[in-house]
Amino acid sequence: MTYVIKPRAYHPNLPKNELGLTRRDYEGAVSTLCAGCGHDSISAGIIQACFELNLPAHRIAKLSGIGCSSKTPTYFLGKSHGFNSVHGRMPSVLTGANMANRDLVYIGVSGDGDSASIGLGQFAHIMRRGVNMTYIVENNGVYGLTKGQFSATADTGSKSKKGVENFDASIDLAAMAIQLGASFVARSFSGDKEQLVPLLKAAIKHQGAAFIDILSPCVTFNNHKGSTKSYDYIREHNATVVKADFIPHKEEITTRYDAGSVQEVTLHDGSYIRLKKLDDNFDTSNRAAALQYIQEHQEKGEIVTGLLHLNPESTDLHQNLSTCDKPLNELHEEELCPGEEVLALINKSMR
Amino acid sequence: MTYVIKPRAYHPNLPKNELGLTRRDYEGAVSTLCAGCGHDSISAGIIQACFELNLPAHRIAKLSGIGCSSKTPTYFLGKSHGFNSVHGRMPSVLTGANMANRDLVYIGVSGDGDSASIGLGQFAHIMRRGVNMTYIVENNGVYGLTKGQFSATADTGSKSKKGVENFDASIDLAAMAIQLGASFVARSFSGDKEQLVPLLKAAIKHQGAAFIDILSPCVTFNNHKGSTKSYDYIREHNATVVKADFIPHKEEITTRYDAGSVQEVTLHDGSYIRLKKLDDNFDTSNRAAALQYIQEHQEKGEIVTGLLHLNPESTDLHQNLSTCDKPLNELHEEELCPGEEVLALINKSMR
Amino acid sequence: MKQLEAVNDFVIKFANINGSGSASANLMFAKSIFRMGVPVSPRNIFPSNIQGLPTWYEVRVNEKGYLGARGGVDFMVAMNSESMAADIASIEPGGYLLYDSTRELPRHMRRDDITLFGVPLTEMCNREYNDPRQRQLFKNIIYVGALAALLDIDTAVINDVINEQFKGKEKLVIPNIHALDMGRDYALEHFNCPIGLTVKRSDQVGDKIFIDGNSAAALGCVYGGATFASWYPITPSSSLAEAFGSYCEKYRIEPETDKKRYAMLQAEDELAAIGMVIGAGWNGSRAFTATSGPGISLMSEFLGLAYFAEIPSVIFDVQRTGPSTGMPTRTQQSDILACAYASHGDTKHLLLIPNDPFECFELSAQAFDLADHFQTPVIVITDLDIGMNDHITKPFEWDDSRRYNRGKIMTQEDLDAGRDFGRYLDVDGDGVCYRTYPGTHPERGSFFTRGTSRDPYARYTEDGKIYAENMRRLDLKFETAARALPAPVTQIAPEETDLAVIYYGSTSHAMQESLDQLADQGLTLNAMRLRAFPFSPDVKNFIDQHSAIIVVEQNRDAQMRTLLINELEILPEKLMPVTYFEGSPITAKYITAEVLKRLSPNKVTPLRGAQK
Amino acid sequence: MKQLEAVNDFVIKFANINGSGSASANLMFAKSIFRMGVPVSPRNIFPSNIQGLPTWYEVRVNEKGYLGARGGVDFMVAMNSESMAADIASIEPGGYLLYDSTRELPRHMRRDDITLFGVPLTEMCNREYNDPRQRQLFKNIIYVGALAALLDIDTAVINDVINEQFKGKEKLVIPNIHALDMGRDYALEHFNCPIGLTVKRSDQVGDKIFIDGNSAAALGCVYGGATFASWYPITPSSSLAEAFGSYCEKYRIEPETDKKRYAMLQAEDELAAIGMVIGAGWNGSRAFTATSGPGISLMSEFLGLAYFAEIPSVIFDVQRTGPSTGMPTRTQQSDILACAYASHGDTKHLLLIPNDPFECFELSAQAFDLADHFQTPVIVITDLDIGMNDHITKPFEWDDSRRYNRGKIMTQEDLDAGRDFGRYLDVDGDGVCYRTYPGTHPERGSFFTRGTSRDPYARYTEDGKIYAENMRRLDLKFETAARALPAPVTQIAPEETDLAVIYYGSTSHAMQESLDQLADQGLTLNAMRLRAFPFSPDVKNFIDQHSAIIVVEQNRDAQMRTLLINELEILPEKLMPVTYFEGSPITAKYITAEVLKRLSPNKVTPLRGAQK
Ligand SMILES: Cc1ncc(C[n+]2csc(CCOP(=O)(O)OP(=O)(O)O)c2C)c(N)n1
Ligand SMILES: Cc1ncc(C[n+]2csc(CCOP(=O)(O)OP(=O)(O)O)c2C)c(N)n1
Ligand code: SF4
Ligand code: SF4
Ligand SMILES: [Mg+2]
Ligand SMILES: [Mg+2]
Repeated sequence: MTYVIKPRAYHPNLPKNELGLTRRDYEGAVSTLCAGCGHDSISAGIIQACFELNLPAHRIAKLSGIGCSSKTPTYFLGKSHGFNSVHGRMPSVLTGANMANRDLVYIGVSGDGDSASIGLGQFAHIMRRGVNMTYIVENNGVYGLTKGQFSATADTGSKSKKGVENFDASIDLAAMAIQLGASFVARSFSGDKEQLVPLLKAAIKHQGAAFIDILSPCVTFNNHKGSTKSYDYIREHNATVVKADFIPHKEEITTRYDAGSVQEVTLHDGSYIRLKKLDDNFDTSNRAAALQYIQEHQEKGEIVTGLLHLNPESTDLHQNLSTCDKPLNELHEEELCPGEEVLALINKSMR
Repeated sequence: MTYVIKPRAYHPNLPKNELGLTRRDYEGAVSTLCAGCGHDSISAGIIQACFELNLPAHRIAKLSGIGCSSKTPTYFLGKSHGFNSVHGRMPSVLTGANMANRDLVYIGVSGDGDSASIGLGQFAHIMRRGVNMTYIVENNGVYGLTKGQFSATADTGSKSKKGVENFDASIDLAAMAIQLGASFVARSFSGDKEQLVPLLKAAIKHQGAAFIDILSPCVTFNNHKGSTKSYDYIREHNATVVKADFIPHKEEITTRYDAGSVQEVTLHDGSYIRLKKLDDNFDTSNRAAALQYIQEHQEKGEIVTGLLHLNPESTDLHQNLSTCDKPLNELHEEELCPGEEVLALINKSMR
Repeated sequence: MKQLEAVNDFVIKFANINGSGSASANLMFAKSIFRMGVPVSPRNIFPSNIQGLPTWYEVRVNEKGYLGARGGVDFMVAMNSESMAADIASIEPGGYLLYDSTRELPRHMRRDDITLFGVPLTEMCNREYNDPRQRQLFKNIIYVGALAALLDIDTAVINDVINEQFKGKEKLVIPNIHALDMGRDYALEHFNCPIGLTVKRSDQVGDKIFIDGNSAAALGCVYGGATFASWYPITPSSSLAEAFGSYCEKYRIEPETDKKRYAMLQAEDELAAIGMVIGAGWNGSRAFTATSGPGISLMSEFLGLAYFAEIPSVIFDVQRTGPSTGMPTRTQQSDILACAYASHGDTKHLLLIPNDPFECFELSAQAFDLADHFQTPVIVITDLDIGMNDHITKPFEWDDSRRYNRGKIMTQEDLDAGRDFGRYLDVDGDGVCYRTYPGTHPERGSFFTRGTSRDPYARYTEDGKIYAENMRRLDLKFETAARALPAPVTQIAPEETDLAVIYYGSTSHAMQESLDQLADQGLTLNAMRLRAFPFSPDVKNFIDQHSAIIVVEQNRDAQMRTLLINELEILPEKLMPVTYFEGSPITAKYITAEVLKRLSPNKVTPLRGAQK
Repeated sequence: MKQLEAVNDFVIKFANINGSGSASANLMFAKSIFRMGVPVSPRNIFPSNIQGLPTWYEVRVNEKGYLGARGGVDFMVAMNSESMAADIASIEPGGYLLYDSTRELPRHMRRDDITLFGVPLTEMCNREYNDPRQRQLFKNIIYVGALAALLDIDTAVINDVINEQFKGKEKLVIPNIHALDMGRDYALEHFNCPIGLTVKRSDQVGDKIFIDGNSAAALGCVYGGATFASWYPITPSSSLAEAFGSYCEKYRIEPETDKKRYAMLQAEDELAAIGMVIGAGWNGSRAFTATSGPGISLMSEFLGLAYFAEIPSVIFDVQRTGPSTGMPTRTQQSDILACAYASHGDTKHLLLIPNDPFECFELSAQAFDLADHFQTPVIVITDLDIGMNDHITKPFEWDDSRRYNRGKIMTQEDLDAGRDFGRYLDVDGDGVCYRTYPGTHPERGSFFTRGTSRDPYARYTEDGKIYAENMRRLDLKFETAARALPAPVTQIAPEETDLAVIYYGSTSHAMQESLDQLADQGLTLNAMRLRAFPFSPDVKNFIDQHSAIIVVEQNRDAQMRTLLINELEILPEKLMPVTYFEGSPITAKYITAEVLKRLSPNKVTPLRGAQK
């Protein structure tokens, strides 16, 4: 909104990252979401993750669809280019953007309406193509921006504010992403920064399609009895199986974490994440088992959070297509145009 | 095609069903598909199933999208109303049709391009809504009608006729349907009539969303080395787990099948199907296990066929919405229009 | 300073923050004036967000019944500190301001050409209430109370409105009335009440009702016999679908079973929504969907199918400001071309264009008859201004002897009687063919519906001559339809003139006012309000009878003018566009000024060089 | 019976079954005539299925270089028993028939006004070959051999063509030449060769090339610097995307690494295809998608976004017969309006309209410059006739000194130099603003792209005045574009006339021929071929300079005429439509007849009551 002017107070002692930037340098415009909206916590998580990863903000592209959730890219990373596209179609726009310049970091933000209803097809296809990106769904089970209708992730049996009951089967986007071949799939909760930030960091560093389904209660339309996406319900039923912490290659902070049931997974850029498994049988590399696990817990009314699946051998779309290393948008005439002589030969071959 | 005139030879001794109709009465126009196309075998299966189920053809509505597969409704059930809609959108058209008249039987025919690419969103949502129908995908891994491009069900690593390799993850529509809450999910092979016809019958009788993924090789564009949807590949890798036979309530033909590892599941109309499990641990009512089973076999390069999931407690969309028993399209003015007097009251309340 | 003075003729605007509970208090205010028999037209100006941003409620009070937006503000209730400076700046000289004086008005906002009423709302609430929710909510009621005193609104009427509003929650009545009294008492005590602007009981409302266009359209769907609705939420159309659901829950329950005589689905997107409508329409159910611009774009492919395969279907396009997501909570009339010619290939669609809730009801009900009769999509075009704002409108009418026109249906009896059935056979020469409902007859009457070409018996064909014949028949069907659609409304001026104006939809109220203003300035114009496309022959006649015509519309590209020129083969120069497209409703003032730029008041010559 | 006689001027048609391998034999035939220096224009008429249905290949041989469809058949090669009766009935009196005489010609098909050549093809093949595949395939080559003898085609030329066709599979050459000889020998032995229709070496082809429009457009994309393509298969556009892939595999490989200097994705549907193009365009890559009518409908929402958010993007619409799925393997020019005004709200798009493969190449390459310069979608409109048929066309041209116009880009240097950057700031007064590529500068130059309204600095706003200002700038940008797009091609008749014709795209060849025919009948017309929208000022001038103008197009609703009237404010009566929409390419004969119905050859008055 043109009315909101961002206060930019000066704090000389703010901590700086390797680029000499403070956390504030990763912020965006002041949010216009409802006070207390889960989405704002996720924006804070993204800011924190990018700050900690020492990413130059202008080398990040942030894309979204339409919805309260999709508005959030305005509220983080003010120095990044952003694209608030049309409802449900962020995945295709992000795919094209990624093809044009493989050197930027891509963060896609979407809502459950945006991704599980109108955008389900694009959601599925970007996962199976293995586009190198972090795809975040800020999942509140409702259409926030259009005032609280059910979305397709609303649980069967939940009741809307108006008391309408939902009979349709609920879509589990994380399970779907696993099935569709995404190579990094996690779920978290907007209020659980300790779990969220490391997952975000790991997802951003992951080379391939990384998906995080973040439960993000809508304070205005869904924090009521009967809703299974409300803060209260989630706090009660949250079955955290895996705690994840991302450790950048340069400064391994293993000491901060207990030894014991710890699993290290090396990522493509040489960095790796350490998984603390709460469930002894859980193996993030096994898609079939992960699916079963999610499904079984879901049937028990439990929401599995944590890193659900990681394919350590993932490739990304550029690798599959074997595009050149130089970003396509930087290629020049000489590299692109076959020229007069070749054209003469082509003409000849057409006679 | 206007050129094809259907030969209607007269066979006085053709067997008749309970309605006094012969199999021919369930046929449609002569097919214009390629000689040997798997889709034609599926049409034959549908004809056989409807004949055996003694269904009055004019009480069946057959709907489809666009593609070779979607053309087939012209080639079966000539006395049924048919609707060849637009590409990928049969599910919504069928949903609307079903809402308008709950008394007809709905058969939706689609292709893998139609359902797994452009139509994936509609496919998913019709499943989760539990529309009472039989949804058939004639799955050949290619776009037949547009001359052989890969579809989204083409297996990763397969090569097209032009030698292009497919890197994208393959979509397993049956697994997806299970995850999305379809209450009857099966897979079969167009060349395996013995398995197909009983599955079709069971699906048609099922009250709720029934889905059958039928592998149906495209003889023209996909029966070549490198394709994992070709006849040869499928014959080799086919791991039939469940044999299904549908037994109508009135004349149970259990004698034709061996006793032993048999599982009976009662359907909503009182009829039931008998499952012969080849895999001892397989339980069609367990979604999580079915998903894992499919996934594990897929990782072994095996295709699981048979009845994969059946929810014996399924409801259908009309039940969920609690629409009246009389089809909506038969309601009259008196039942629909609140009338003058009520309007006067409404006007009053607006003052 | 000269204070503004007027009885039943002013504009008051409430500047609030959305989500702060002001909406119902403001509505209470407007409704009370309506109840006093004074025409009132409130308009909600809200942001595309849910909570915490500026939102305005503008109420025009006008004895003469001019219900269009007027522009300007005579009295501002400034409850939002963020927008306060701009809000205060927008008050007409001599106007009034009511603000929360708990905090002093910043010096730079002060104006000495307006009258200030500081009411310490926060302070009063903090003193009176402990619950923060109550502190917030009653603030709004208190300022309504203060306004009642300032503007001389009958307290009994407000009390009645409160009583109705809390029907079923009676224990809320007393505290609300208490808050109201607090406000009124404060004002009576501290200010000179009433002020120059006052409301006086009148008889200008008569038996009119007060309702928004979306609810009216939804009710029209119920009366019109719609049994199926599918929709995808989108501002400003969502409330139409939601209202249909609410009305159906009341009026469409089978008494014996409590089951529903309708089905309603929230689709996964607009493509699915229209697909469902087409499926239901094909299967003999009256079905509709409601959407706005982006939905129309997404529905284009399906609209082409419905046109070509001839499936009855009703679509509501409650327009908002385009293109793309545009200004989703602002109004416009800019989907005219997108709707009229939606889809690739040679396509056209029937459009109905109501101008107020009364017509929303009428034309919605009629849309289903027309869709069934002409077996084609009917798009009912309204906009945010009509759809989401409450309007004073004629009471709805219905005649119980009215029968639904289900169009040309071939029944089982017809087929048994041996009638020749060709789905696309033009037996009557009007371009309209017979159809059967699926499942009609065991042997005859089934046909295959498709978006590909076929012969009159619905058999697939690639024969170009047969294809072309069918396309010509579709054209003929549209000619037939042009004569059957709701006729335009013509208004002939008492003095003779060969100048005229053409307009439609939500421009109507402003236009009526402007016609009076122009007449006052000596410019007499005949007027025609369009209500449907394709155009009735009356439209062409009307244009032919005038030497110059102004076409007023709320879009940039003069889209209706394009349709008129193209479909009626009009000399473009003859139709002079007046367009407004800032997203707020067009005003009489604007129209009058623009018309005067194009036509000189001496009624002789259109001015040349009038810019588009 | 008088047998038809002509040198280098006849139409021969091959009636085959699709999937039977006739296509390459027929192409061989056409190419041989081309190689003899005689203009030839083959057209494939195929069903919307894959195998087993009738398909035709019509070859017009014409010394004068008339390449449009002529209509009628002088020589029929009837290889399909299913369509045989109709095929034979369609031969002109005095014409010729070649058929497979293994089975006797049914009595009812015989005509005594044509000459029959029975060649026992099946019998010959069964005798010669054992493999059923060979039996099928060589039948086609044998009839080509027979035709060579009958029409006096140079056998050496055909042999050359065969040699080239089987380059890399040399062992196939000998058997093919053998089959060819078998056919020729049979004809020489049994018939009086050559017949009245013959091919004679000529110099009318010059350095022209023989290529289909889709390949040409694909090559244009390669030369134009497209680095990203996404598409969804749809007839008749698929081969454009596929050809781009093939050319890139040859010309876009990084020599050092063998990696690709392009990316191409088969999208999951058209919405995704255009979404990807917009994403890539936003990120500074030249990107395109290719589709046909249904795809355009599905892309409408995104096209509105690209218009409003100003994202360069190139879309090919290879038109087919609409509406809906229509006749998917037939041609038409019926997406003009759908493309020009795609999307809800006030939107417009730049259109480029090539008329043959040469222009497909030229305008495709140029489309990327225009899209970058005007930061908006550019839709290149062709059709099935241009796209999927081989045409004789001027050789492609390129000048190595040509630079890509990437439009107004704000670079890191510019930003460092402190240049003020507002993404939607009109610094040059031409409506075209500066953009940055994402990632340009650590501190400055980033902006937020959206489909909602914003101010010149790309900040979200709901201020109606700012919104309207931006909409007016977009209009100005289109005015600027009108002067920069490819100019129309004007053809002034040697004799003075104030009558004219306007046409575009694939109508061109038939139009040229018709102009000659009309001139022969004493009707002189000036002519203008449109190549772009918005229209150049030349178009308005041209129309103003004539008293009556015929607009010829291949759709029902005279869509281009609508655009002309609407955008240039033309008196509708002045533009008389001639429309043809049967799905086959328009012919000179049809145009000439229709023009003569509207204009009398004495060049004075347009006839009234000319029907639309
Ligand atoms: C094509 C289209 N249809 C509908 C809308 C209206 N719309 C805006 S946001 C939204 C739903 C958003 O829900 P979700 O993605 O869950 O986001 P949330 O607001 O809950 O964060 C809808 C339906 C639109 N903008 N575009
Ligand atoms: C909107 C739209 N896009 C593209 C097409 C072109 N098209 C026709 S059929 C088809 C693919 C069909 O593939 P599938 O569903 O697998 O059917 P199959 O032919 O393989 O049986 C496509 C892309 C179309 N008709 N409509
Ligand atoms: S409506 Fe819900 S999702 Fe939207 S901003 Fe408010 S709390 Fe967040
Ligand atoms: S192309 Fe393939 S799918 Fe289509 S009809 Fe032929 S064999 Fe069947
Ligand atoms: Mg949501
Ligand atoms: Mg297929």
